[in-house]
Amino acid sequence: MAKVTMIEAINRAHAWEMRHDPAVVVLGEDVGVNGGVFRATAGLQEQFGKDRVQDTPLAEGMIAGMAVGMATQGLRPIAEIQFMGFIYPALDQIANHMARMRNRTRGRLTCPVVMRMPHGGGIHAPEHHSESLEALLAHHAGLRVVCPSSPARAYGLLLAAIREPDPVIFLEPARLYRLVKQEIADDGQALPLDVCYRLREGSDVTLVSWGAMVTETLRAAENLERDGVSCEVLDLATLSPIDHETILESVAKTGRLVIVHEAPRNCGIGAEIAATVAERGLYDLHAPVKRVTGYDTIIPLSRLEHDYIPTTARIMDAVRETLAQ
Amino acid sequence: MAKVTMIEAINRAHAWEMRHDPAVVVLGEDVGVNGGVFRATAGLQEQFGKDRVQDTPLAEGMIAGMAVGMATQGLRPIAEIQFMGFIYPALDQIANHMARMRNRTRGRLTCPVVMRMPHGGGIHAPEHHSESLEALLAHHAGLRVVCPSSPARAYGLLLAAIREPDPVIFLEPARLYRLVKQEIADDGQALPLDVCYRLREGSDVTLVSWGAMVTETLRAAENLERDGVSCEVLDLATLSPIDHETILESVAKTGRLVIVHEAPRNCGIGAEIAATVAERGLYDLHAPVKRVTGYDTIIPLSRLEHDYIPTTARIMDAVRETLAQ
Amino acid sequence: MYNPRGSCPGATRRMPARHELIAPRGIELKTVAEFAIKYCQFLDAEGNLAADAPALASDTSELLKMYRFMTLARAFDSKAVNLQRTGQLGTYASCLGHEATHVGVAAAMQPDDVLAPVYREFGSQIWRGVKMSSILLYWGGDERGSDFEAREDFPWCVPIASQVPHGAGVAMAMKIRGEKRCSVTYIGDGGTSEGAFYEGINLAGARALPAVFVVVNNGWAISIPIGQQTATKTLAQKAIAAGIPGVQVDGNDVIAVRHVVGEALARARRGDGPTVVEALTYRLSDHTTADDASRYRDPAEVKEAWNKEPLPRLRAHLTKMRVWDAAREEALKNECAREIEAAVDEYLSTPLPSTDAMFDHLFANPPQSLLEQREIARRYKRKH
Amino acid sequence: MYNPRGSCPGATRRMPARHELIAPRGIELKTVAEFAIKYCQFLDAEGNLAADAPALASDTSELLKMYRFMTLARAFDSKAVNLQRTGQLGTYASCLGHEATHVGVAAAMQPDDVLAPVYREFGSQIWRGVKMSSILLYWGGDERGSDFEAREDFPWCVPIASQVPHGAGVAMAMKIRGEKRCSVTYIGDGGTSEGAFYEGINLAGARALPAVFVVVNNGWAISIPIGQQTATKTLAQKAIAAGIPGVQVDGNDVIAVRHVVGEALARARRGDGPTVVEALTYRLSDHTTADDASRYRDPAEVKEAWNKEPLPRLRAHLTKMRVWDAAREEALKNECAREIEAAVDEYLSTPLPSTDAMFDHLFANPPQSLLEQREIARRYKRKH
Ligand SMILES: Cc1ncc(C[n+]2csc(CCOP(=O)(O)OP(=O)(O)O)c2C)c(N)n1
Ligand SMILES: Cc1ncc(C[n+]2csc(CCOP(=O)(O)OP(=O)(O)O)c2C)c(N)n1
Ligand SMILES: [Mg+2]
Ligand SMILES: [Mg+2]
Repeated sequence: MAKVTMIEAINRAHAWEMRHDPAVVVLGEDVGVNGGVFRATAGLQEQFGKDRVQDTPLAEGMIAGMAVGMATQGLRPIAEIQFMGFIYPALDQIANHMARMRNRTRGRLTCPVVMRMPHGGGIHAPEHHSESLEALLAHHAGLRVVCPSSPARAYGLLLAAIREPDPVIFLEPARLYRLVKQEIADDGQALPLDVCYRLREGSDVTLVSWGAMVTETLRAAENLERDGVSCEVLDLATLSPIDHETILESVAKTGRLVIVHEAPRNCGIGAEIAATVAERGLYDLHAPVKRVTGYDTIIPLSRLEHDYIPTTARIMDAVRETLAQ
Repeated sequence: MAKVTMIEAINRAHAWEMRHDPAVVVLGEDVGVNGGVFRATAGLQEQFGKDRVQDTPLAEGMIAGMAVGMATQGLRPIAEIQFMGFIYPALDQIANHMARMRNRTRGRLTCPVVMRMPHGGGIHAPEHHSESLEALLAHHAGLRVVCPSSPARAYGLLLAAIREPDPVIFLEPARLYRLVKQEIADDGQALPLDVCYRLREGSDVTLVSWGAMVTETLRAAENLERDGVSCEVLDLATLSPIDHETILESVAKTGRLVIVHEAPRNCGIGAEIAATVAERGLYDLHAPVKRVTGYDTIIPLSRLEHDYIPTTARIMDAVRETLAQ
Repeated sequence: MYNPRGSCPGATRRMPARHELIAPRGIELKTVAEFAIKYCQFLDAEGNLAADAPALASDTSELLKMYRFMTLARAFDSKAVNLQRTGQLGTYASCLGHEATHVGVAAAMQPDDVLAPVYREFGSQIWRGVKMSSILLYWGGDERGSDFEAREDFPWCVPIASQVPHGAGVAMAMKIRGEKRCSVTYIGDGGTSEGAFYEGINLAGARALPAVFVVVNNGWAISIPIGQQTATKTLAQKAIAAGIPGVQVDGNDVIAVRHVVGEALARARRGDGPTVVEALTYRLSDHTTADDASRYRDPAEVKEAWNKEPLPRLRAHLTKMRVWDAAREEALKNECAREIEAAVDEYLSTPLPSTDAMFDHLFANPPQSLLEQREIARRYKRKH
Repeated sequence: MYNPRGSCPGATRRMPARHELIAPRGIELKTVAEFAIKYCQFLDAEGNLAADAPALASDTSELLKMYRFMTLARAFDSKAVNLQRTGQLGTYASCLGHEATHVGVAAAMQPDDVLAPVYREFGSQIWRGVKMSSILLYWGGDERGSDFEAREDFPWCVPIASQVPHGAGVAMAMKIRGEKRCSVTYIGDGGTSEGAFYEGINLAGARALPAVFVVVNNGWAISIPIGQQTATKTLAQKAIAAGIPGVQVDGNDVIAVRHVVGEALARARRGDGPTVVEALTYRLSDHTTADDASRYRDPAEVKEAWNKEPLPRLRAHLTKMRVWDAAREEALKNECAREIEAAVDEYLSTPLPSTDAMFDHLFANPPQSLLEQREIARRYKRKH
């Protein structure tokens, strides 16, 4: 047992699986000698060689397309996109091939690929280094979208993602990479995909969040507890397909729902959660659903980015408003 | 006054604006000599010359990026993507530049570009020719997404889109291109963006739809009227930003909401509409919201595509279910 | 040499005179790299064989096999167009005129190589074991057509150029495993304008992958003639941007195609890296059955192209070699017709897929919500 | 000739020997196209001037101006890195070592040409009137920095290679309007692997656009040496895939850069189309202040590169021409320091933008919902 940061947990999940499954290969820009710009793949090239840990030329579409080609040949590529804002050139390959190859060929060719990338802002990075684009991927049938919020979940969910026979987009909240340390056993134990994780039980209101925003959401829940408000906190974890059942169950209990995400509000994943509750849990609701999200504008450069990302105060106010109804 | 199909209306809107604004230029694959694979730009190159109506090399990313370059120089490019399924290579330019240039430069450089493309299925076309990807674009701040459902709205909304000082994604429902004819004056009169169009007044339930699905939605409303059900039908028209006010007003009146779209359900634009009602119109709802949408899978090739696209019967059942609550 | 660019004045007008530096007056610049693009043809349009043709040119059994598949592809194509015209097939992309390229490429490959086609390389696919009924099923709008017999080959690829990184990725897998296999990837002349083409060949070059990229230059990308697609004199020279060899071949000469692709494959198998082969041919048909090329293409150009089409020249050569005559031609035609008839029967008698089919192949582990949607789809299934 | 690839064994190992056809044994193939890449250098690393150097080499007033901007860029860069290290600037991409390329390119341009930079071409931007305080503002995390003084130039472009189609589009607008202006677009060696680069130069070639593309080959794309990026011997030869001229220039020789880019611009202005210029230089710094190049780069290579850096050779030349000496150097350094100090003051005293700023520039006609969100943002504004 060792206490590790999320970035170390990710690194160990890679190493564990590469030791046990020779089909796993790692590709991306600067993932080899440099070990990734965040050091997620540090040391892997030394351990597993240049064939299995490959620096690629600078072209995300090519990286994703190459991963498709390799996967159809039975390999299990883990491809890194350096920052989520640079996923756009890869979307054609992800949406039109990775997500579709099994369906297109009726199962003849498949794409067990993991596309990993840092997600979200708050790290004072330059433009295009702070994007939260999960909704774009979630809208595509044939993909799973996963986003851990702790080192242990990063470890367990990444292992599950690598072992999944279909493509998984694995979003790593950049501002959590080194925020906290947590014990992980590094025993190759995967965590289940397609389910929410209940981080806190509560009875007054359900808070659903994922990725880095789980930190602020939990903090809001703790603060509110002091005021006598009991919050149930769910980490969505798999952003697509969504585990609506757990959310609906929780809302049936609490009667109130606040969704927290960093991505822009319009057509974000929060909309899908709220819509499903409006369809299937309407009679359980004691108050209107609330979304606390990034604004429908471009996430600003560092001087203003903290005014963009939802704060604990905004979350707490939303909870109070929903309780006041 | 002439009766024209939607494709002719689109053609005339181009021609009218090109006659009156020398800054308007048309680009795309096969838009010149061939006049577009659906004939949307037929005759324009003859009228306006090869500089203003340009066939481009085959590269959507380049087309969008070139449009950005031209727009920053004061031109008003209208760029065609041959089918919406081929927009992926252009998303980097659309999301990272077109949608952002004004904001990035604090208004110094702007992108008054229209990206036109056929949208949706039902025309027995090959793979990737039937996509409904509006939600991907709607999620991007800085873009408008517009989708007409009749020749007259195609004419008026396209003119508005061309005149808008910011980028507009203009989605043309391919199966409506030649479905009906309608009188248009061809007088250069634009229709307002950012508002819903009420196609039918009603009191029992609000139906919101857009594009080709408006046909089935209206048909459902007509059929239901015979059963004594009064449906209000809203054509969303501008898919982003959404005119939530009109929808909320209508729901306040009817107490019931059914959203109909062809795109997959998960994280579709229907989710945003339902979510907003769950936030701001919850107390008006007499019954759960319903979404009648494409399924969360790949739209099938032609032998099954009609089992994918929502039918009038599915819409009618959804309305009846919502009324039964 | 047949140059489809001939008819397109734009091309020559726009090509910079000598691809050389804007020479600084009176200054001698050092040359740091030089390149040449070569052209290969053995069998000219009239069926005359070049004196230095390779042994293959007299391997009659192989030539007869290739002629057989070219004839079959031609007949299949004509039948498919017919099925479309009579409402029994969806939009279809004809391979008319491409038979030598398609068959020559496939004949040069090993069965366990992997082919990544575009959408009209039926001659290659039939050679490699794809049933004609599978091809019809796909173009008839049924995904089961892509669950075809060449198990590791890629399905048809509609998003132009996106198959190129696949070919590179497949070759990377082969290289990592130390196999002696290769990937062969097709792309059209229009497709060479997409960045994915270039990204894929650049990767292949940078990692010396066992891959061959066949650019089928048929002169047109729907309505865009090659001269408007690019200012290059050849498409083979695109290889220079990837640091790999590029060579032009007469795509209507099956001997040349097979020879050049064979050499490229041998080179790849030796570990010497990828090659771009540009096959010069002509799209004798409309782009697809949904297209009307008369809107944008000079009929004189098409007529001229018919004079150079691939079948007669090979027939002439075989006749000269005394292994072909009218009777054998007649017999082959009948044999092809029978095979095609059987394939069409199989296609037309394939029952519609169930609505479940659109849900059952999306995931190995489908989420519950998808199974629920499958139920809804069953309920609303249209009557056919 | 300085070749950053020298230190990268991968490059040579992987390059196919002669870029020629997998020669069919005993067969002579016709050559259909030939290309050569030339290299230009006038001022070598020791400051020796080539005998055939252009007139510019003795235009001391122009040389002094260029030297001044190169010195200013160098001093500005060092100050910016310092500001970052002391927490007063965000992540910053140093231009150390690129001064001759950046200044030479800008000096060759007309003021009303349009520049599309990547992110580290500060020497070009300062020459073209962008205030150093604007540059600092941007790298300090404030969008107002991109509302800079060169009104039609593009802002910094972070998504690699996506600026290349912009450069082509700008040139297309100029061409349509019959103007005598040109666009100049930068791209890095790593950037040449992205499809957008190739798509942009291919368009420019196909339409003979008045555009120049400057590939700054500084040997590295973060940790990836050029020899792993591509198998090509030069990056200039990527132009051959677009059918346009490509030329290599010593990017540390400002006379050569200015001359070659000047010739390319003259060619473009004459209507003869675009050019790719590869400038060979070296990234003497880390990739950005967030990077640690010692993890992946041999210090010996960096040391070697310092021997070829751009400033001393021009200083040596100016000294030989008797227009430069230690006193003038001292005076220039002081002058630069004062200018930079003023810029830093202006930057540091720029008040934070209001939260409204993130809403007020998104649309000319903002929707109501956005204005509502602006209200929320005002309410939750953090205290700074
Ligand atoms: C990314 C993409 N853009 C546009 C299209 C529409 N389209 C289909 S075929 C075609 C032309 C292809 O020309 P070429 O590559 O020369 O192949 P050919 O049809 O001549 O075999 C176009 C533009 C597409 N399928 N994919
Ligand atoms: C599309 C995209 N992918 C990845 C990145 C991350 N990234 C930033 S700079 C860089 C390397 C660029 O190298 P090069 O083009 O040689 O330019 P240089 O930094 O050497 O000037 C990378 C990979 C990016 N900015 N954009
Ligand atoms: Mg073609
Ligand atoms: Mg570089």
